[in-house]
Amino acid sequence: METFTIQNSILELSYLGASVLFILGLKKLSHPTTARAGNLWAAGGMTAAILFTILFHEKEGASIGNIPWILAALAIGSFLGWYASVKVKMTAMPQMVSIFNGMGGACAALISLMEFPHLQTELALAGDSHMFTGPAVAILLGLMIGSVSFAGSMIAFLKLDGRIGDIKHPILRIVNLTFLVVLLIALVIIMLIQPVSGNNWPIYLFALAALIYGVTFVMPIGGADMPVVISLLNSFTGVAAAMGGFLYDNQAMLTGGILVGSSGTILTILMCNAMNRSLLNVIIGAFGGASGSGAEAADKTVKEISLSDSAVLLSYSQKVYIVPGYGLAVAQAQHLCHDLDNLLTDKGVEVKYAIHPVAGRMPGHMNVLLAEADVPYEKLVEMEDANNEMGNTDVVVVIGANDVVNPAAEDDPTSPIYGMPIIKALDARNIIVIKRSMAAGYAAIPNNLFYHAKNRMLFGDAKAVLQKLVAEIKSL
Amino acid sequence: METFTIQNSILELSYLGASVLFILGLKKLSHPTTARAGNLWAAGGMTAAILFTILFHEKEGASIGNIPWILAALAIGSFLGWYASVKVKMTAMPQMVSIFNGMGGACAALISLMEFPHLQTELALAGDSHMFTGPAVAILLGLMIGSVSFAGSMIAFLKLDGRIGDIKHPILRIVNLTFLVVLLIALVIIMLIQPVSGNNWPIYLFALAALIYGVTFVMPIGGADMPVVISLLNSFTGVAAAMGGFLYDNQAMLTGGILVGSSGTILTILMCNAMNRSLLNVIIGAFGGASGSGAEAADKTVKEISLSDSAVLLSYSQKVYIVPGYGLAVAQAQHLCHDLDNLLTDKGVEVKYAIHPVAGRMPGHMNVLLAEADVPYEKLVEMEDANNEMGNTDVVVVIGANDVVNPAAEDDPTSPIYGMPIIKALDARNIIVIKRSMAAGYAAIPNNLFYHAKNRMLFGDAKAVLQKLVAEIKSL
Amino acid sequence: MTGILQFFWDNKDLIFIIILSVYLGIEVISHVPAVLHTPLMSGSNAIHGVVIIGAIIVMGHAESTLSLILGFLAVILGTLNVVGGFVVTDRMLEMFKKKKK
Amino acid sequence: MTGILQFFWDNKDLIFIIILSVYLGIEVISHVPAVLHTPLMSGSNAIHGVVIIGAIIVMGHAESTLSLILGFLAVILGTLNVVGGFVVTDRMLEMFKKKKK
Ligand SMILES: NC(=O)c1ccc[n+]([C@@H]2O[C@H](COP(=O)([O-])OP(=O)(O)OC[C@H]3O[C@@H](n4cnc5c(N)ncnc54)[C@H](OP(=O)(O)O)[C@@H]3O)[C@@H](O)[C@H]2O)c1
Ligand SMILES: NC(=O)c1ccc[n+]([C@@H]2O[C@H](COP(=O)([O-])OP(=O)(O)OC[C@H]3O[C@@H](n4cnc5c(N)ncnc54)[C@H](OP(=O)(O)O)[C@@H]3O)[C@@H](O)[C@H]2O)c1
Repeated sequence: METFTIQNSILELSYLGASVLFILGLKKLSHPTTARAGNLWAAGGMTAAILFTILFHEKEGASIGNIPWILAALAIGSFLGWYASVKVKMTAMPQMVSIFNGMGGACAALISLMEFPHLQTELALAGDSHMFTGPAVAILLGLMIGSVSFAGSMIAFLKLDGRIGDIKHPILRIVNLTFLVVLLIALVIIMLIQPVSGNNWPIYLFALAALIYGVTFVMPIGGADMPVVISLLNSFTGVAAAMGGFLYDNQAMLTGGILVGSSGTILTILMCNAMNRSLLNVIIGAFGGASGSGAEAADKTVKEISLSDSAVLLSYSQKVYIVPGYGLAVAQAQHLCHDLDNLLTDKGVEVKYAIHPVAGRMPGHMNVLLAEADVPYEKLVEMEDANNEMGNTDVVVVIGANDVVNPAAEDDPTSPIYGMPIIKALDARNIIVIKRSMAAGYAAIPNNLFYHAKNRMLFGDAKAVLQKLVAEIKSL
Repeated sequence: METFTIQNSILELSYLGASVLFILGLKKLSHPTTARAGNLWAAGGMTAAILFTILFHEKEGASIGNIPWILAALAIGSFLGWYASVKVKMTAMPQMVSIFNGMGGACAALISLMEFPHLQTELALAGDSHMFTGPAVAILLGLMIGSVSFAGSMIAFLKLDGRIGDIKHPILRIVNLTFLVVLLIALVIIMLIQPVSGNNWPIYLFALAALIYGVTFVMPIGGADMPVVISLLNSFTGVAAAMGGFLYDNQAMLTGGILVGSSGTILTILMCNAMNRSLLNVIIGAFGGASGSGAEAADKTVKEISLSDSAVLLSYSQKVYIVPGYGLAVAQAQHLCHDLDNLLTDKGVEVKYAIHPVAGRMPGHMNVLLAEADVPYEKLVEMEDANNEMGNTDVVVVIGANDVVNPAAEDDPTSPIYGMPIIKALDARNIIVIKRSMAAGYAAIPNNLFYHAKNRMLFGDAKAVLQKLVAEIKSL
Repeated sequence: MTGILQFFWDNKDLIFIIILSVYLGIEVISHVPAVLHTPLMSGSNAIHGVVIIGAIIVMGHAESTLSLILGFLAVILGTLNVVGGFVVTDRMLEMFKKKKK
Repeated sequence: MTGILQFFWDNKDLIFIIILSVYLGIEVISHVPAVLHTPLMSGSNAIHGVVIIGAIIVMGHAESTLSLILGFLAVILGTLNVVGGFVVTDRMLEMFKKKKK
C-alpha cells in the first residue's frame, strides 16, 4: 500500500472518476438514444486513466520511465486500432470485436508473465518457502484467463471469417474437460513450488496449456454461435483485467474489469435467451436437431411461383413487407433488395422491412446490413410493430430467412424453438419465400410455413433471384 | 479502526450479508410479484445485523454490556411496533409510516446527542483546540437531519390524521430559509468551539433549532402532498443513519442508510412525476391554480340525472366501469360501492373498477381502499387496460374522482396537469359523476368532462348517494 | 486542497463504496410501478431503522445512568421503526398479493 | 477458517466494492434491447482494455530490455483493444443513430 502524496491522491481520484465513467457509459450504452454518448463517456474515462497513470504513477518513489517508448507503443496501437476499425466492413464487425478482445486477453497474459519473476524474487527475498499468496493467485488466474481468452478469440475470429470450419467430435468434450482440470491442478502446484527455483518453465507450460484449452474450448462450438462465444470471452477478459487490478491495487482496472465481467456474463445470457437457448446448450453445441414434426414434411406439397407472377403480384400490391434473414447476408443481396424496394415504391407500393431481433447471425445483423445498402431507418420496423401490421399486408417477401418465420415457435410445443417470438408472415394475404432449397436454417428444423396454402416458393440464390425479379418488374 | 479478531471478522461478515440483503430486498420490493419476499429479505438482513451486533460487537476490547436492558428495550419496541402496525386501519397507513420514520430520525438524533460529549472528552484528552473533525461532522449532521426528520414526520402525521390544517403564509418561506441558514452556521460554529467547554448548551440549542426547522419546513406544504413529504423525510432519515455508519465505521448502517437516502430521493421524484409535478413545486406548495380554461365554465350547462334514471340506466347496461377517486375514500363509501357492484353483477351486468395510479392521496390508495371492502382483485383494472376497454363500456360511474378523469390533461396544453395520463371516461357511451358540488379537486382546476353532452351529474355525498342508489336498484 | 486530497486518500475505499451504493440505490428502484410506491417507501423506511445498531452500541457501552436511559429510549424508538416498518409493509403488500404484472 | 476470516478482514472494503460492482454491472445492462447487444458487447470489450494500465506500469518500471520489449508489445496490444474497441463501437452505433425507442 502506497502512502499519501498529492500525486497518489490525484491518481486515485482519476481512477475513481474513470470507474464512474465506465459505469455511466455502460448504462448509457444500453439505451438506444444514449448509446453513442455512453461509448464516448467510457472512452473519456479510459483516456483519463491512461493519462494520469503516465503522469502520476509511482512505484517505490520512482515515477513512470521509458515514456518515449510508451508513447510510441500507444501511437502505434492507436493507429492500427483506428485504421482496422475504420476499414473493416460493417458485416465483418464481429470478427473485429473478437480480435480486439483477443488483444486485451494477450495483454493481460503478458503482464502476468512479466510480473511472475518479480514476485518470485520478492518472495524469495522475504524468505517464503512457497508462492501461496494473494498476488500469485491474481497473476496465475490473469495468465490463465487471459490466454484462454486470447486463443479462443482467435479461433472465433477464424471461424467467423470462414477460414476454419467446426471440428465437432464427442472426444473433444473430454479433451476439454481434462485440460481444464489439468490447468487448475497446475495452478495449485505452481503456487506450492519454491519462489526462486531458477527456471520458469512451469509457468510457460501453464500458459501454453491455457492457450491450448482456449482453442479446444471454442473449436467444437458451431460457427453460427460465435457472437455468443465472443461475448463470453469478452467477460473472461474482463475478469483477467480485474486480476491485474488486484495485483496493482488499481481501482480503475478492478472496477472496469469486474463490470465487464459481470455485465458481459449477463449479456451472454440475454443473447442466448433471445434465441431461446441456454448458454450450456450453446457451449455443448447441440441444437434440438430433428424435431417431432420433421417426418410430416414428406406428405406435403410445396407450391412454386414464377418470376413473372411474382413481379405482377408485387407490382399490384398496396403494402409489401420484406423479411430479411441470414441468407440475404450470405448472398450479399442487400443492395438488390433496396433496388427492389425503390422500384416498388416508385410504383406506389408501400414497402417496409420487418426486422426480427435475432435474424442473421449477430444481434442487429439486419440493421447493419440494410444500413450498408442505405435503406432509410424509417423503413426498418421492429418485430412487434411489424406483426401488428401484418393483417393488412398484401405480400410478405421472406428473403433468406427461415427460423424467424417458423410457425412451430408458436404452435408446436415439441419444437426446440417453441416460445421464441417470430414474425407472423402467415397473417399476411400472400407469402413469397426466396431461398435456394428446402434446406433448414440455423436451428436445423423443418418449417411448415413453406407448405402453407398461402405460401409460394421462389427458389434460387437470393442475389440471382432478386436480380431477375428486378429486371422482370422493370419490363412490366 | 479495530484490529483483526475472529469476532470482529464475523461481525463484519454479517454486516456485509445484511447490506447485500438490503440491496436485494429493495430490488425485490420494486416488482409486484416479489415485493413481499423483498420485504422479508430486508427484515432478515436487519435481524442478522442486530443479533450479531449484540453477540460480537467490541469497543476497546469490551463487549456489549447491559444486555438485559437492551433485550427489554427491543422487546418493548417490537411489541409496540407490531401492535400499532397490526391495528392500524389500512387507509391510515401513511400516517403510520410517518410515525415510524420519525422514530428512526429521533433515534439517530439521540445517538448523536449521546456521542457528542464522548467525542468532546476524547478530543480534549488529545489536546485538540477545536472540534473540526470527521466524527464531529457526522455527529452534528446526524443530529440535525434526524431532528428535522423527526419533527417533520410528526407534523406530517398530524396533518394526515386531520388534527392540524395547513398554515400557508408567504412569511413562512422566509422563516424557513432563515432557519436553514442559521442551522448551517451553527454547525460550523459548534465545530470551532473548544472540545471541553464544560456545558453542552450549544448542541441542545442546535437540536432545538433543527426540530423547529422540521416543523416550519412541513407546515406550509398542503396536507394532500404529505405522501411525497414522507418519502422525502424518509430519505433524510436514511442519510442520518448513514452518518451513524461513518461514526461507528459500521458497514451495515452506512450501506442501509445510503441506499435509503438515494432510493428514497428517486422515489420522491418518481411520485412527483406520476402527478405531473416537480418536487420544488410540491415543497413550495403551489399547484397551477386557475388554468386558462377556467373562465369558460360559466357559459356551459351541466345536466343532472335523477336517482331512478341512474338506477335504470345501470341495471340495463352490459358493462359498467367504476372510477373511484379521493372522494370515495373521504366519504368512506367503499363498502357501499361494493354493494352496488354486487347488486349489478347479480343482474348480469359486468362491473369493473378502473384504477388510476394516482387516484386518491397516496400511491395505491384505491387498491387499498377497495381491498378493505373485499372487492376481488380481478375486478381492479389498471388504467391502460381500462382505457382500452372504454370503447365498449355502457356506463362509466365516476365516484369522487376529478383530476384523474379531467380531459384537459389531454387536450389543453395550458393546463397544469397537461400530459398526465387519465382515465378516458369520454370514450364510454354514458358517464355518471357522483360528487357533492362542482368544486375542483386536488389540482384546483375546472373539469370540462362535467359539461360534456355525454355526462350526467349525480350530486351529493358519495356515501349518501350510493346508499340511495342501491336502495333504488333493489326496488326496481 | 491538500487537506481534501488527504481526506480522499484516507477514505478512498469508503468514498467509492458510497458512490456505488448511491448509484445502486437509484438503479435498483428506477423501474418501480406507481402502485408499489407506498409499500416501497414503507419498506425502505424500515431499512433505515438500521440506525438501531448505533443505539445498541451506545447502550452496550453506557457508563452513566443517564446514557443508559437515553440509550434505552433510543433502542425502543429504533425498534419501533424497524419492526413497525416491516410489519406495516407486509400488511400493505398482502393487499396486492394476487396482483400480477 | 481463521485464514479465511483474516483474509476477509484484510480485504473487506475491496470485497464489498467487488460485490457492489458485480451487482451494478448486472443491473445497469439488464434492460438492454436485443438490437444493442452487439454494440454493447463491443463497448464493454473496449472497457476491459483498461488492462493497458498494467502494461504501462510494467513498461514504466522495466529494468531489462526483455521486459521493455514485452511491455512494448503489451501496450500495443492493450491500445489496440481500447482504441479499436471504442472506434468500432462508435461506427456501429452510427448505424442506429436515427432509431428511437
Ligand atoms: N442474430 C443473432 O444474434 C444470432 C446468433 C446466432 C444464431 N442465431 C440464430 O440464427 C437464426 C436466424 O434466423 P434466420 O431466419 O435469419 O436464418 P436461418 O434460420 O438460419 O435461415 C437462413 C436461410 O437462408 C437460406 N439461405 C442461405 N444462403 C442463401 C442464399 N445465398 N440465397 C438465398 N437463401 C439462402 C437458407 O436456406 P437454403 O439453404 O435453402 O438457401 C436458410 O434456410 C435463428 O435461429 C437465430 O436464433 C442468431
Ligand atoms: N395518489 C397519490 O399519490 C397522490 C398524492 C398527492 C396528490 N395526488 C393528487 O390527487 C388527485 C387525485 O385525483 P382524484 O380524481 O382521485 O381526486 P381529486 O381530483 O382530488 O377529486 C376528488 C373529488 O372528490 C369529490 N369529493 C370529496 N369528498 C367527497 C364526498 N364525501 N363525496 C363525494 N365526492 C367527494 C370532490 O368534489 P366535491 O367537493 O364537489 O365533492 C373532488 O372534486 C390527483 O390530482 C393527484 O395528482 C395524488
